[in-house]
Amino acid sequence: MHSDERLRETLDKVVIRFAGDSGDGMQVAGNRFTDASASFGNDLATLPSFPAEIRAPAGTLPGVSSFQVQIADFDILTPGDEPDVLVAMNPAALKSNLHDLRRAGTIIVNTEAFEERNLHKAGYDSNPLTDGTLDGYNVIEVPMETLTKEAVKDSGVSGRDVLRSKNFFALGLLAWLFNRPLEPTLQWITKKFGKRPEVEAANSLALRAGYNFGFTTEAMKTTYEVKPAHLAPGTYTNITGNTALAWGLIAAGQCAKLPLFYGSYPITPASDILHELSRHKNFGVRTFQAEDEIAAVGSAIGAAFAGNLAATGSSGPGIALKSEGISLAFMMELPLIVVNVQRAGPSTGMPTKPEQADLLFSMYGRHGESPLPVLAISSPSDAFLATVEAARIALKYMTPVILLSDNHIANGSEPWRLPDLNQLPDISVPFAAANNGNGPFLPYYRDPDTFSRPWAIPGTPGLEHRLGGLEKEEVTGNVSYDEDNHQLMTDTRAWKVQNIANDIPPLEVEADEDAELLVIGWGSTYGSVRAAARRVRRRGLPLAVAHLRYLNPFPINLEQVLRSYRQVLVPELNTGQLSRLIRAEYLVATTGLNKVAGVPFRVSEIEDKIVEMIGS
Amino acid sequence: MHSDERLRETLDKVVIRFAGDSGDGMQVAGNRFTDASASFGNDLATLPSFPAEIRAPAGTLPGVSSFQVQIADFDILTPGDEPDVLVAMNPAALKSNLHDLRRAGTIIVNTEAFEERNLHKAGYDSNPLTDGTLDGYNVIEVPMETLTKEAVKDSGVSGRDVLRSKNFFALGLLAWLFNRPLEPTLQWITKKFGKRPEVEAANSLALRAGYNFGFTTEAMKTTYEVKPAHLAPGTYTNITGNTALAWGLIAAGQCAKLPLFYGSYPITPASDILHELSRHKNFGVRTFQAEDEIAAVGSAIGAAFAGNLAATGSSGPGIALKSEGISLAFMMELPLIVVNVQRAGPSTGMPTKPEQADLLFSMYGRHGESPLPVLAISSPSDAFLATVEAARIALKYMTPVILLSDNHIANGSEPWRLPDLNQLPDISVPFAAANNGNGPFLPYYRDPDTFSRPWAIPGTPGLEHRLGGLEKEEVTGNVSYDEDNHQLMTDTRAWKVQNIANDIPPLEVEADEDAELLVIGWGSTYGSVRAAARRVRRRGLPLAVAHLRYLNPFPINLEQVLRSYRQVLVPELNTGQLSRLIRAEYLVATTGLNKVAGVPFRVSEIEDKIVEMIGS
Amino acid sequence: MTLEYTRADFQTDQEVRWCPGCGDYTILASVQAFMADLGLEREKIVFVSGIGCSSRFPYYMNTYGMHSIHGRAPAIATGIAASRPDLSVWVVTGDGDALSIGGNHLIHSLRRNVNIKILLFNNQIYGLTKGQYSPTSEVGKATKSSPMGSIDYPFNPVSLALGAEASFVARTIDMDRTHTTEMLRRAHEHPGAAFMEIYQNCNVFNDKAFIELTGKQERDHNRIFLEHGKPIVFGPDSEKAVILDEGRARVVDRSEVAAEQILVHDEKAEDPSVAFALSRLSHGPHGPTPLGVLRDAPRTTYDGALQHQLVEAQAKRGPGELDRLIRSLGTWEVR
Amino acid sequence: MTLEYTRADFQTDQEVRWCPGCGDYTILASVQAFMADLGLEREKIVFVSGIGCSSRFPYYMNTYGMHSIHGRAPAIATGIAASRPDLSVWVVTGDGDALSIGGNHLIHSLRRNVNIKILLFNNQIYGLTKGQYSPTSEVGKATKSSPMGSIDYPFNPVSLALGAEASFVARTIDMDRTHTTEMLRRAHEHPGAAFMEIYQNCNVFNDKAFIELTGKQERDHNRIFLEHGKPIVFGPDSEKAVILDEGRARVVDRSEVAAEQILVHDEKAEDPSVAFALSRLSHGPHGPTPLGVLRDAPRTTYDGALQHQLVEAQAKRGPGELDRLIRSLGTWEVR
Ligand SMILES: Cc1ncc(C[n+]2csc(CCOP(=O)(O)OP(=O)(O)O)c2C)c(N)n1
Ligand SMILES: Cc1ncc(C[n+]2csc(CCOP(=O)(O)OP(=O)(O)O)c2C)c(N)n1
Ligand code: SF4
Ligand code: SF4
Ligand SMILES: [Mg+2]
Ligand SMILES: [Mg+2]
Repeated sequence: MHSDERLRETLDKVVIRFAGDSGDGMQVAGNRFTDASASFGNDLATLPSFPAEIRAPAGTLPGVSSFQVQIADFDILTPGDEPDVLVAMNPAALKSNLHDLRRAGTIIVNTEAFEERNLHKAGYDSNPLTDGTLDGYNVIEVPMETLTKEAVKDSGVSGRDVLRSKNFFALGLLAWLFNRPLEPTLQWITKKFGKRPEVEAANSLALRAGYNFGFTTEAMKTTYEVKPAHLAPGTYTNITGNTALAWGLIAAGQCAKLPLFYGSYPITPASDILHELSRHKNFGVRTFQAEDEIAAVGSAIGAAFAGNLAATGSSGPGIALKSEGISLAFMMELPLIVVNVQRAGPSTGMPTKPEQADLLFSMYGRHGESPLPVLAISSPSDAFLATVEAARIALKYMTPVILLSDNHIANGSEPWRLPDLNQLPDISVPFAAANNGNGPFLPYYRDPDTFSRPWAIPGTPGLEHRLGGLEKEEVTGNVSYDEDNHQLMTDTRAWKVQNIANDIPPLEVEADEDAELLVIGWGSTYGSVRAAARRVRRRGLPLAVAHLRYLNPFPINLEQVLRSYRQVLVPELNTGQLSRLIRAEYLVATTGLNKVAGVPFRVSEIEDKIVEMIGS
Repeated sequence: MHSDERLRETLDKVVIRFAGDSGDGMQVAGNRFTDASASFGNDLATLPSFPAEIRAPAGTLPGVSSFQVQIADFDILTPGDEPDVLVAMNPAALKSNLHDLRRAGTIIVNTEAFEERNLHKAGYDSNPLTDGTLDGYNVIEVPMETLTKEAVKDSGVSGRDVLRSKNFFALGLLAWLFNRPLEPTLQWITKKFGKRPEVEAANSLALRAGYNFGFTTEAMKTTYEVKPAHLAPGTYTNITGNTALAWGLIAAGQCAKLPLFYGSYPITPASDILHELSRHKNFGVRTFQAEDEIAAVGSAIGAAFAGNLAATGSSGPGIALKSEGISLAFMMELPLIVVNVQRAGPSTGMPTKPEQADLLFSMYGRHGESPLPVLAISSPSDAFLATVEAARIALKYMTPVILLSDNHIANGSEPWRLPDLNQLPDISVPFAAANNGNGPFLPYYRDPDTFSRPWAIPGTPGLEHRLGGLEKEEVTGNVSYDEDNHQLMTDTRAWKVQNIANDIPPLEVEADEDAELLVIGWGSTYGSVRAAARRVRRRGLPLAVAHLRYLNPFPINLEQVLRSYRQVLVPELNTGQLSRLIRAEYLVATTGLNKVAGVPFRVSEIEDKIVEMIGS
Repeated sequence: MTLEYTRADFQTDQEVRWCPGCGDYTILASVQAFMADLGLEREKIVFVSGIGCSSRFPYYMNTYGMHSIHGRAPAIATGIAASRPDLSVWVVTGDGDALSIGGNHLIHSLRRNVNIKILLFNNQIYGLTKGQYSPTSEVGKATKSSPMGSIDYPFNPVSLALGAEASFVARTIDMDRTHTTEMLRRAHEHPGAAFMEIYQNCNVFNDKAFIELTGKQERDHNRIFLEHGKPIVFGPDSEKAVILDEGRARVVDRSEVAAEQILVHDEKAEDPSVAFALSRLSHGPHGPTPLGVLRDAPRTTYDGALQHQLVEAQAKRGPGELDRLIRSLGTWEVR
Repeated sequence: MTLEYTRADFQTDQEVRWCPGCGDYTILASVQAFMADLGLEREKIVFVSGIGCSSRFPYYMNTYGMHSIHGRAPAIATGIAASRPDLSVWVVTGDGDALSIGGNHLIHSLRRNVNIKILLFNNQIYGLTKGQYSPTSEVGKATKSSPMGSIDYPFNPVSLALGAEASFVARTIDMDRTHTTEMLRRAHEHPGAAFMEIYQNCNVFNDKAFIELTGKQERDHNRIFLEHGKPIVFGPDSEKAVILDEGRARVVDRSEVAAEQILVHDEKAEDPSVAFALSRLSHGPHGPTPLGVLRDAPRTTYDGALQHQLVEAQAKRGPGELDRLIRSLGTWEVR
């Protein structure tokens, strides 16, 4: 298929948002569009947005589900601030998304959903299609339901089910508008619905009908094209953060030559890690759906003691419950990966929204002096290697490690250039095999370099020993209430973690020659910070940008980096937690750009702040 | 009775430590000595030290129990660094306490316990009484068992029980040595054992026999006298921190005109608060021994919702478990007092030892942005008013408040000048009684001054409303996922707590005119810091001293105070937690004096550090 | 005081947000109607829930309420009931909320016999988190977190409650509003902790889990309605009966046994053994399943005993006086 | 492989630190001797405990061990047993540790039937924290935290375990080393979760709590030793018997009933109803109390089922290949 003689405009990037009722299949439409664009060679980034935890009644505002994707012919960093195109399947979808649309953007509406009842449910007093609300936008009205019904009438699907294909109609229309190939989607439909031929037929027919509708109607004067991006050569897949993290755990198990154990209790937005891992039992992966988060971390501690690569994952409320267990693992110096997929808090908060407000909680969320390594993932695809790195540290230093993700990373997706698996590090550590003492085995006899204690697992003759949560005597690990010993052990545990700074890469700074401002971030703000930096540079303003993977310990060059700039800007989706850490550690003044609204930064917010600061 | 013509020396202060097996009644002896000294008019401070959580076999080092008391003719601040006198009831007691004794100090030993078996259990290869170990000390050998047996032979007590009175023998001897009256102790014995006349007789006889032994033997050349102290006039009682805290809760209930509810699960060293409160049901106090700490905080949240003054208390591991519940109370903005009697951590740590390592945990031990007021108690008697103040803040600002104590405060005792109860503040807040809206009641319609929301309790007609852990819409309290609302509520909750700074006294500084060094502490280091300051001043060195009751928010003048000195010293029983808060908040450089050994500072440690810093 | 209410008086202005067709709607309607009928002052009623689809319940009840945190509702309700004997305190919870993360609080509130009414909406799935198996899901259930089938043996909530010393245990089913209402009334009337399992259909993630009890074909064959003092018979033509066979409950054809052999239901029995035996008739539920009040054997309540101690303490020692308290350890004067 | 061990091989160099006279000493001796006798390789054995006097146990067992945190031992042991089917995993816990804070993990590990052996040292008190009432303390007990007497109705641990779907439930008493040893053996032999309540005397805070079962005068009158397949009789002259009376267990004079009326103990019964009825004979314990194996009805174990799924997954899909995994969502090439 090829386009007709209407205008074909080339864009470097476009942001499209599909929005509809939770039942309208918007996530599917978005994902299909994404995959088609990916295989076409665009760079892209996605941001799904689910209705809040509970199912809302059809047609209401809380029931709206949306999926945003940015595609580009260059390497992009975020799913975009403002959609250029909004697909609105009903009034509620229009209402809750219109304010994000860029000025004069395009709106494709399913007109037939704009009837009295739906308008009322969405809280519209009058019809926005006719009352002037959409003046200034490029509105494309499509009677999607009639057209879909018509299209699928021979498919074998009947009754209300007919309308289920309307997301494919919309997708077909978008495919035409953006000159995307239909084949990948058609193949996917066959693969997915092959066992139900009537559904397969209906969806394929609707897809083609949408495409043809674009082709034949006069509604659209122009079609658009986003050329393939010049991405680094390689094999790509489109991946979400949760999946990448789960795969990272599996990879880490292989790199460590250890069976993987994952103890978890379902919680939004971490559950998908459990789901994904439970599918891969052929890797020897054991998943344990515990009765609660306390049991989840407990089981992982048991598994670590027993010689597994042990991990546990949750989100804020669940991590709070794990605190006492993590403290035990810290005291027993067992390797354990604790994944926190942050969501907006406090308390139950807004479970489906992202936030970065658990950094200080990761640092200090345990009683007593219990410093832990803390790492943060910066984008969906980054989760894979970040997880392997967390495992490396946990094993090498015999310590729990906190690995921070968030809702934005967990559910967002981006193309991931598959790594060369042969290049993955060997992170295995030998179990203790021989007695290191003259009498009983000495479980706290430390390695002189890492200060790690030996990992002796049950089944090893002669190394029988007991661990526990009471303070340990150095070397022997016996219970000790000795003053000097407690001081020594406290210092040793702190030093062991601090020393990891010598085993991680220095912070990389992307700095312009005469930069006076450093922008430093962590976690999921990576994309928006980089994108903002790009825009600022395009304005000809110099700056330096850095992103922290390691929050504890900090890279050894961090202080020097911080002191090299007149101003330090720290954008965070919290009230300034990294700022506090930096200030306390180095007495360096920072400026915070803080947002706690349950949504990522817009690139422009960061851009504006940078420009303002440089100007000042 | 009066002393003979032997030397009678007057001392300004003396530190005595009773040490023996857990079965030897050393806590009783120490407490009786303390009470006798108190009613004699000395100032004093005590430090009991229990064997670690588990009972150890008799005669072993872990089985040693001790009680230290400092008495003085001036107002003292700590139980003293180094005992002047050590009573050692057995070899283990000698061994584990000797290193603390001041050079040339006095040792009163129960010689008969120094036989082979006991020496072995204590790990002595030879007898320290004869092998020169005690050279340089003033050793008074007393065959206490024979003498006690002899003394009580007509009491009616027989068999092994006879020896149970030997702590009273030792006490009698000490009474003679320090010219303490016997009467208070005799009265106490009658009161306590009146129902078992033979025990009463045995203990009284042993006490007198000890006194007479001193009087008649040649062992001691000198007796000592510590004159009454010039304390502020008033009525005094000797009180531990846990008791004062429990009474403070009862008082707060009365000041608030609310029934008190205390939900807790036993844990060392917080259990005694539960024990004490459970004895006062006639005050309408409800104690609930929950199945775990999660239920404990849960029950207290329920009680707060229902209109009680609600409190929950625990120590580190239990506070960790309460984290999720506290976060809920924070979100629902309910008044709740959370008592954390800190002990040495992490994990189970050293449950009977003090530490101050939960400050950052108090600040940041919850997921999401959830700032809470944090107050710290500075000495046993201070617990009473500090608790009332915590309740005032919780009620006025509708917020959970963290109240920090520690093992040292909880079990230590000191004379407490009883407050004028009429001067206690009225901390009552009216429940909401009338609907504040046109439609349903508006549970998040805030007071314009405090930003508190109204407290409408079940039973009030027309104010039916629902609270919960999901983000709330401002004013209505309905569930909201709105971006701007989340930002607003996050800011409002933070601001509400920050604003308490305007409702607390500014930090008081005890400053010499040309002081360049500020020593600033918090919590149980109060006494040792003040005592050190006194010594430094006696050396003619100028300094400034301040102590923080409010750790969050900080007093409004704190920054200005900090900036007024060239150097800031922060002594803490942790690795520098207050330092970090100060540095992060004000970018003021601090020097930490940090100790994590499960024991309080010695006054000399702080003194030395101050002198070193002033000299530098 | 009994008030005149209609169901609408117990509705709130919040839009009810469950999936269309969810059993929770039916239960909500039953509870609202029951409350209107009961006529207890609205302000004296408190609904406390945890987290889960079912736990949204309080938002839709125009009473006092709290949508708390996952699993902790019984603990929170205990604080309310123990300090406010004048209130009627209800817990709404799910099979995950009550039996998974909240298992400990559930069993402890039952043994303490705190005056709270626990409504467990058992849909044998985690609804809110989109369909993982729960502690009541059957072995072999394929879900997102158990693609090869669950290997967890499920609880029988009634057995568990009886093992935890519950003084009142009942079971009903969402669709049967009349029976649900009757059970609510019985729970309300019972002094102390009442545990009520409500089979609730989650049509999205676990549809038809209770089809054997709700299906037109099956239901009459499988619903065993227990009635105090009556022989336990059931079936479309009451042709089935339950007997005790060496201490175990067994379903038989009524024609096979003598009338005296049929077990006469005794919900008041102090010894919970027979109630327990009845609970073992079905696990899941599959086949004939007892519904109704399995046990209603009042004993001292926690809040009652606590109140009693407060009164006794005051009677013995007089109301607390702070001044005496702070002097109680002995004092001395400094002048 | 069976090894030659003596009790000393299972002792550690750590001084045993319980109060003189504590029942824990006796149990420790029984367990050490049993382990030596069993001859399982020491390194294949793991003892996991929580916090409490009883929970010091692992320090004194020369095996692998963990003295973990309060109440969580069953969860930790689950992680060990589920990932290492080659190990023999034992949990030592107290009535506070297992039934108060740890109640949830206990009931879940039982229903899942994880291959762990749970030894609950029930002294009806919190020993380590110096004597507060526990979830097994009797109503009215005066302790530090209940000066006017406890108002908490206690659990019957055996009933609770049965209500939680335990596949093996036994009860013994510290003083009776022979019986304890036999029960340990039975627990060991049972595939899956074994729950064993051991009445343990805390001579410091709750002395003589079990005097009815240990006192010279009383014990023979009150110990009902259950034996599979045998009629349940007891008493100094076996003059007492247990019968089922309308589904409830009841103690009768043997002379009063016909021999066939006496209940024949069936620990293998799939239906736990009769075991439950037996557990109701005594609460506390007071009067005649069943000791021995109340239930031993094996069913699929959690770890067995998990292992099975791993093997099956590998058989069906081959061992996992990372390279295939990361390509499994579809890929495209950029050149
Ligand atoms: C501490 C914590 N852990 C996990 C969750 C996630 N979560 C919310 S509800 C739920 C289970 C809900 O199942 P159920 O109680 O059966 O209620 P239903 O939705 O089926 O009515 C889970 C796991 C949470 N909110 N908090
Ligand atoms: C989280 C936590 N809460 C409370 C405690 C204090 N604590 C330690 S052991 C114990 C109860 C012990 O009772 P039990 O389990 O019966 O053991 P016993 O000492 O009687 O053998 C308590 C409350 C703790 N260590 N950790
Ligand atoms: S997911 Fe299931 S339980 Fe939850 S609202 Fe939907 S149908 Fe009801
Ligand atoms: S307190 Fe009781 S249970 Fe603990 S060691 Fe002493 S006697 Fe044993
Ligand atoms: Mg459910
Ligand atoms: Mg106990």
